[in-house]
Amino acid sequence: MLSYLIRRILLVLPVAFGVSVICFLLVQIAPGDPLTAIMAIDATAEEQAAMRAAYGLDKPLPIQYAIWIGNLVQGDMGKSIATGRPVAAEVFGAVKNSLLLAVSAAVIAFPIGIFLGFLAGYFRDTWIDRAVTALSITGVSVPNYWLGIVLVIIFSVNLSWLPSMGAGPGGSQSWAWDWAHMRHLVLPAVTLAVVPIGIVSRTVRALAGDILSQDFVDALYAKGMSRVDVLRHVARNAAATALSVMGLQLGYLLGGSILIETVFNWPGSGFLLSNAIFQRDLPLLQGTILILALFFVAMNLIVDVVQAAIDPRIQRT
Amino acid sequence: MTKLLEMKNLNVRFKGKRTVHAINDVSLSMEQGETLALLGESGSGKSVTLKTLLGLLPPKRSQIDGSIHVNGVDIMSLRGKALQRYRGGEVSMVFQEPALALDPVYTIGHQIAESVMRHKGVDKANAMSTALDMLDRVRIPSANRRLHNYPHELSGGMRQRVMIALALACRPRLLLADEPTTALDATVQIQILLLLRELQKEFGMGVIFVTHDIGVAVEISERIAVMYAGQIIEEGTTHEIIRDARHPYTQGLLAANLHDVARGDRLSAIPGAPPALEVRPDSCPFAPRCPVAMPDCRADLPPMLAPGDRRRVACLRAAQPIAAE
Amino acid sequence: QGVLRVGMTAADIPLTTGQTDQGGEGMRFMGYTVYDSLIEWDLTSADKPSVLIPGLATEWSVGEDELTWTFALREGVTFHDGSPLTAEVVVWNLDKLLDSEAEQYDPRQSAQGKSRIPAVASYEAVDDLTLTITTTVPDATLPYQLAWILMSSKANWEAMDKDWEKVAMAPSGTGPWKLETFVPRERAELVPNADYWDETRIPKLDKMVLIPLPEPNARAAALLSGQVDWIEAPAPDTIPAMTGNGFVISSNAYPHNWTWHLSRLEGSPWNDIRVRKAANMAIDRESMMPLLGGLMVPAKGFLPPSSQWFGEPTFDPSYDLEAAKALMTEAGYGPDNRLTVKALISPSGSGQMLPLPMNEYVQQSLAEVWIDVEFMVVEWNQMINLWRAGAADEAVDGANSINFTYFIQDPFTGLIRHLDEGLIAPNGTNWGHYIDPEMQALFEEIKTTFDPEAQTAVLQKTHEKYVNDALFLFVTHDVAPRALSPKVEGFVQAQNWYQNFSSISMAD
Amino acid sequence: MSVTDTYQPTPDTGGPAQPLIRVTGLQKYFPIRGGILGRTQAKVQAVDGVSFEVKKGETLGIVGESGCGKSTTAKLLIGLVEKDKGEIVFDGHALGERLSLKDLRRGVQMVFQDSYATLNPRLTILDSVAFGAKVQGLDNPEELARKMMDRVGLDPDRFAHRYPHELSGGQRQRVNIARALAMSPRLVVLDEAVSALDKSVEAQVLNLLNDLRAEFGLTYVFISHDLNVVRYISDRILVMYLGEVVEVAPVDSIWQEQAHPYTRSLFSAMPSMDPDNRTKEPPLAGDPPNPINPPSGCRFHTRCRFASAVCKEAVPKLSGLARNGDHMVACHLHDAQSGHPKAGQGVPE
Amino acid sequence: MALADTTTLPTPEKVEKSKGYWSGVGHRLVRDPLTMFCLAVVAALILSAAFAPYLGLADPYKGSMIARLKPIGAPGYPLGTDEQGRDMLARLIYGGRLTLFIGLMPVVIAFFAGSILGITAGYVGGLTNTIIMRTIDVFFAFPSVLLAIAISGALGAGITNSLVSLTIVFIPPITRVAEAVTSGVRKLDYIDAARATGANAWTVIRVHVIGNVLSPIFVYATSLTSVCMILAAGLSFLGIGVRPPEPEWGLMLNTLRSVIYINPWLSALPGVMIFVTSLCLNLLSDGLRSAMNVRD
Ligand code: HEM
Ligand SMILES: Nc1ncnc2c1ncn2[C@@H]1O[C@H](COP(=O)(O)OP(=O)(O)OP(=O)(O)O)[C@@H](O)[C@H]1O
Ligand SMILES: Nc1ncnc2c1ncn2[C@@H]1O[C@H](COP(=O)(O)OP(=O)(O)OP(=O)(O)O)[C@@H](O)[C@H]1O
Ligand SMILES: [Mg+2]
Ligand SMILES: [Mg+2]
Repeated sequence: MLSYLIRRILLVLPVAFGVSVICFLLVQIAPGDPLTAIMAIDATAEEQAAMRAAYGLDKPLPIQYAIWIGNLVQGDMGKSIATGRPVAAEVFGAVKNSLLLAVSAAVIAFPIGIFLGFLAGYFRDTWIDRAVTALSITGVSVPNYWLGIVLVIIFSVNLSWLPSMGAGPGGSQSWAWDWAHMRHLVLPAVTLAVVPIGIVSRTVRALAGDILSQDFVDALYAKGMSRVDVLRHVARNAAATALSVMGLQLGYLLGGSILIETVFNWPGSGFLLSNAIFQRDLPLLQGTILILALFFVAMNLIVDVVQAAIDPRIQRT
Repeated sequence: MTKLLEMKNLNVRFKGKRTVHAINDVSLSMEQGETLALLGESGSGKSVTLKTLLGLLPPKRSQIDGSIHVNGVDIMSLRGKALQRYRGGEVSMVFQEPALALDPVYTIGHQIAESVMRHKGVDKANAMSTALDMLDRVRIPSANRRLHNYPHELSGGMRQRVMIALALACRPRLLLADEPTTALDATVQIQILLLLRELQKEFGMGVIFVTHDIGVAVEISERIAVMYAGQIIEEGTTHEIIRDARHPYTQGLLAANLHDVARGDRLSAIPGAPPALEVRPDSCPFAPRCPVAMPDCRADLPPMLAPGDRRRVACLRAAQPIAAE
Repeated sequence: QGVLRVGMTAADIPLTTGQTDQGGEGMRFMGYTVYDSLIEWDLTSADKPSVLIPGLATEWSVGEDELTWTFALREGVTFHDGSPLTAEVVVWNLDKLLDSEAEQYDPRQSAQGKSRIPAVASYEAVDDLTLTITTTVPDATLPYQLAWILMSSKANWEAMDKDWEKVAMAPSGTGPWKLETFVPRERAELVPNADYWDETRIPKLDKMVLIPLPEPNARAAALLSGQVDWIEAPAPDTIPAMTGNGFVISSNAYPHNWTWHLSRLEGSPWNDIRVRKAANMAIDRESMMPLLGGLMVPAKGFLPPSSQWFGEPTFDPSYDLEAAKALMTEAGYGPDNRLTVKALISPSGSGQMLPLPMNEYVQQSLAEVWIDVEFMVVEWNQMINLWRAGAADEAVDGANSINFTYFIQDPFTGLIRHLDEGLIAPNGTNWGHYIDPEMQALFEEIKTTFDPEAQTAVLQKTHEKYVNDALFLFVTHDVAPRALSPKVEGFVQAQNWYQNFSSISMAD
Repeated sequence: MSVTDTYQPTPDTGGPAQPLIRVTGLQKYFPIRGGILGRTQAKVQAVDGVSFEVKKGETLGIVGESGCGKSTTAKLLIGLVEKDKGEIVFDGHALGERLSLKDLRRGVQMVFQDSYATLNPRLTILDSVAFGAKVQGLDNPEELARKMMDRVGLDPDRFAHRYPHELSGGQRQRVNIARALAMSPRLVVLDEAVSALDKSVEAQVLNLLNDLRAEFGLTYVFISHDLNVVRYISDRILVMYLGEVVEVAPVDSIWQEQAHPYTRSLFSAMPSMDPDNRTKEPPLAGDPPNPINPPSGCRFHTRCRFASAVCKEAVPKLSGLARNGDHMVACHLHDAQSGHPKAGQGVPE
Repeated sequence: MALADTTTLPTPEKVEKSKGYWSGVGHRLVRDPLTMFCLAVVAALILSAAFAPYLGLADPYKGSMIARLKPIGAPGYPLGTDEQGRDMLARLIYGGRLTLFIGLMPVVIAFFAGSILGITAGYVGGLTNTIIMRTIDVFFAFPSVLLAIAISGALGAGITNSLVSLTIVFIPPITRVAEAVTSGVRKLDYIDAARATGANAWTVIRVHVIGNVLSPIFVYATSLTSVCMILAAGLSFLGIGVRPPEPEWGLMLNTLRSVIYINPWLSALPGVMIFVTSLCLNLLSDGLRSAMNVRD
């Protein structure tokens, strides 16, 4: 298991390198001048040149990459052009908030998805199956950013039950696990949960259906096991795959919450990213994407390792 | 003494996109401690017969008629807990592909123990020691270590032994074995056959052994029932079938075994293929392939002749022995 | 008393160290709240255009040479950290912006402040409370320039290890508000400075919370669901929902305009004054009102009609289709000989109001007088680049006009920078390459007229020329709408980019 | 024009005395990749030093336990698996020298075990059968294919445009045979070609194979685990164990006497077909060892009742029996000089 | 018995003209009412978008301040007007053009590009496979939405940029599926049988691989269309997709957001269009998947 772990971790390195190259290139393909946003609106040419030099944007590309990666290794992701704050601090703060949202959405979505999927898989080709399938297809078809707006109108504006934006009455830094804060989480988390509910329930349905059609299920009944026992076996068989799907979904939730975070003004990485895009704050854009991608890579790694740990069929050497 | 198995006029039909008349009027009876080989080509309904015995057919898509009594108990009426006690306790089954019939994510020890716990009501530790004992009995080397292996860590022969250990762990009265050696090498197959034979003696149970290989049937069974197109077309002791097959199909099978056929001789093959069972056969289903068919064969179902005690043949020609070609 | 929660349009809390970013909104909420400048705008009245008043300087005058200005600083002013305001601190602050060698030089603040005071050549602390500033050339607009420059505490900077990043988290100014807490991109909390030198401007509120809410609908939802008490720039279409729920829309004229800046390069159709006038007269500005929920002032010139520098132009750009057509005919155009112009517009942008529908309206209006408009839509940031690049730049791709919204609060930003021949790209923002000796002379006169009243007269004359020559396509002025909860009391909306929040209190 | 006329085999070059195919020292180790950089961690010694020859018109049967390298040998013969070592000489021409892979495949064709998996589900039967002929540029491939289908007992009018899933197992296997023959090969390698068929159908196919052999003068390499079938169809039998040849002999000779202990076990594992005389004792215990790390010396020594010290150390050579030179075996018991306590005495009863 | 058994065999099935795979698929599709309905909806959307100029619709770009925000059903405006007084019906139909274009085109391009890459990697194997698949892995390190937004965000708004970024996003998953399917097919005996004829790699790929891998790849690709459409609309919604004043559903959703307080139904229309279309695409893909599944 240890050697598997080490091998898996080493395999991540080239991917991480590739990720860094893509993130670096991302800034290079961007047209326009990244400094526009912060330059005084009528700054002179010299002022602009000075500014460019100050941000190191006047050096040749490979050198910029070398400098960038060198700093990166030391945990320095540069400074935000728009705010001048270190990108690393900004991104980590935001990722923390996104994680809070993503995990909350997962906590809503996964149990529901698993339950519905199991139900549909077990009662294959019955009305229950069809109902669940309809629900999950709806889940993956609905543009969730639009759903978010609708929910805000209903629950915040019209009913005044839940807040429409922000991460708590005092902002994200004073986050606490009380209702005053968690109220803020409800709408975005529910909105974000809709797609993974659909995906997880579809996956689990397919998995459960697959497993139930395997021979060993017959064999289990043949040795006198009850339905409950059989379901236990099915669950255990589905666990590894289901977990990996959910792990990936968590990654997608984290990386894909940008639209939802924008709708709900949730101070997460997606929100940061959209700010970075509109302010053309390229170091910040780069840093956010890099961290999210690396996080996703790490997530995949964890998923793989966990999967290997719980699924005896996977070779662990 | 009650019969171990008394199956009367069993009919199984599958509904769905295609209707399949898988079993047509099958009657079968077995005494305690007997070994019966169910011989037949692919699709002749062997597996379906076994599954019916355990109530494993999908209830929605299958329609079952007839009666089955095991030790005098009407098993068609079993439900819930009683059915669970019956399955694995009274009757258990060895599947063709042990790789598929074992749950890949549980250790084999666990899978055997699970069954023991359910039927014997013992705790896990006891069940595990029973499992260990069973693995020993099926001659698995260093059983102690193997107990904690997962199915994929074992070879095919080993897995089939595990399957057998699992099936026998609760001392069933009747063991159903569905082509348990087809997927195995000849050398391993013979090991398993001998093992089964031994265990059968030791446990004194009845065995229904499904196979399409006459040689295997001869090795294992006292009696043989030959199936064709969902019907039993001939039944008798192994002797009778080998030495005095009456049905042209059985004779064809024997010839096709190539035992003692000289090289280069033209084989007397049975031409054609078995019928698709979309409609219930209303004449002899073998008639289209039968080298000695008569017009009557195509008119009606052949009568079941009983040339001897517990010997039967479903063939018009069986009354008069046909000279082999 | 009470807490006022404000939904800003900015995406981030403006720079807190002194010289703010995020444009007018930055100055409004993080500039004149936490800081003061030597000379400030009078924000107490809603009825008349704001004028300059003493801030940290009580008096100022220019010497015989018309270059050296002397400022007397206000006595007894202390920063929030307790350190006193002295001439030396002011010099330190100017160095922070202008002297890249200085220890306290902050490129971020400099980027925001340096270009605001182009006239300043040197400065000197004469004594604790006296300061001189020398200009490169005589420039009577220096007071307006200095109104941009905010004073941060040197002592605080030193206490923060001379690190502006640390200062940003705990800044110190002399203003009526103190920054209490600050979460980047999320919120800033301001509390009253009880020791503020101007007792009338000591805030009544317990706290003012600033929340960046760049998305107009998120802002509307936040207000309607009671998460904020005040939002800047409500989207026009959300206003009925707000007023319907008892919210108050506050607005007032202020120095902001929405125009098409015209190219005057050779070959530009806009070089013909008849075309310019006709275009101006082709737009029915009143009918645009519903689009903006009534929140606009139809333009009659470059400056808002209420401006003290509006003057009395002879040309009235009001809607008169017949006259416009006549002018076009005279210029040689007609239904069969239409004029095609190319216009740069952006889909959105701060202060751009509703650029797309408004531009389309303009397009339709001009079509009536046989001017076909072809749009070139670019991102707001790109548009800023093209604006700096000037009409002759390749990237502009031959566009004959650029739709821009201007901050026009002082003589330089309001008039000079748009048409000064010395400010053609790359030196400045005379986008259209406009050159006119007469206009140039007027600009010169503004800079050399040190008597405020006389200067006002020159400014009026200048604006009259703007209008009479129809130098821009004048369309509308924004009215800085903001939606307020009915609980907000005591707010007086000045005719200015900046506002006074000290008078506000929250009803229970 | 008859079918035989459309058969366009490559001309015979070496005359009847020259073996149609001869392989020497054939070796294939499959690398198992793994580890951090996906480097080869171990090798499956699937085929190790196999040599044999097949005479023109002869049928060589190959038997052995599962995993002993039968299929790999077959694929090596037709170049589907690239050999590590060894030489393949087809009618006097060595592969890679005067014989290109494409030419080899013209002369050698193969029929696989799984009749379904070997047919492209998206191609009609006719297209499948005609494909090879088209590739090899034979004249009129479709016509040829139709004739060949007809020859194997599939009415081209009825089957030409069907898809594989619409056929029964026996029919599909006929298609596979037709496809192989459509290339007019001289050697056909049949890898478990009848194993998946029902007994009754198996006999039909075996008859067909016999007929075709006679008609087209074919040479077969016939792989099967069913000794009865191998005996029926082969002239000589080759027994493999763990990638090596342990015995090669004419069919009658080996039926009489199994010279290698492994061959003997294999033969005694056959069901007896006699209810009065059923097998009493398993001829061989346990499973074959792992081919990744095969036993030293004689690979069978771990399961051999007669193994002695020398079997562990020395690799026995394949050589003819004293009384019958055609009957070759690789066992120390038969080698008088081997140093085995019972060397030269043959396998005891 | 002579040769009786080796000549023509009686066939159990009735002798009927055998149908090709695709006609079988078509047959199953036609008998699936839900899928046919979805197909009809999608076809109607595509056709109306394609032939929008001939439908006698109002000019989707021409607005009128007086006629802005007319409710649904207002005389002359069956679906009302938008915030600039443009006819909603016309804009929704014309909007289908762009939305479907940038929603489907990337998948189409990615289908070809990904299939080529994946089939090459899967068939050739070895180093080629390693190079292609490891590169693809790097792209997989980015959650799809993130990657699309990152590239679009960096490139800036615009139709071409959206197309580019979405295509880049969808090439990796299609490549991966294509590779997996191809290397699965590569191991099958019929490929060996084909190689054994002496055919070269290209012939084998053309005749035996493509036909068998394309339909699973195609089915997979169709399952991505709805994702792509939602994502494309999402980009426009964020403001980094299509630029105004082009009619595009995501963008319309965005610009009509503030209207939700005045005329909620109107502002919901583009969202409904996106939802219905993506629902139909999803159901269509599901239907196609089960119709292509020969096993049933
Ligand atoms: C709502 C959106 C999505 C749904 C409902 C969905 C659903 C699924 C399902 C059901 C499968 C299993 C496919 C099968 O039946 O074989 C699958 C596989 C896959 N999906 Fe998605 N998917 C979605 C979005 C995406 C996106 C956006 C990507 C890539 C950017 C992606 C990449 C993949 C890949 C690579 C596989 C194959 C996994 C493997 O080879 O094991 N999916 N998806
Ligand atoms: N669940 C099912 N649904 C529909 N048809 C079925 C089902 N199970 C079996 N059949 C059909 O019933 C017939 C008998 O099948 P069965 O599995 O009993 O054959 P078998 O004799 O066991 O063959 P084999 O030797 O191939 O295992 C076949 O035609 C088969 O297709
Ligand atoms: N492509 C491959 N990669 C790795 N190992 C392989 C490969 N092909 C075969 N092997 C291994 O080589 C050995 C010989 O395999 P081969 O298929 O030749 O055996 P066989 O005698 O045909 O067995 P069977 O009777 O089961 O068909 C086995 O251990 C097998 O696992
Ligand atoms: Mg069966
Ligand atoms: Mg093989």
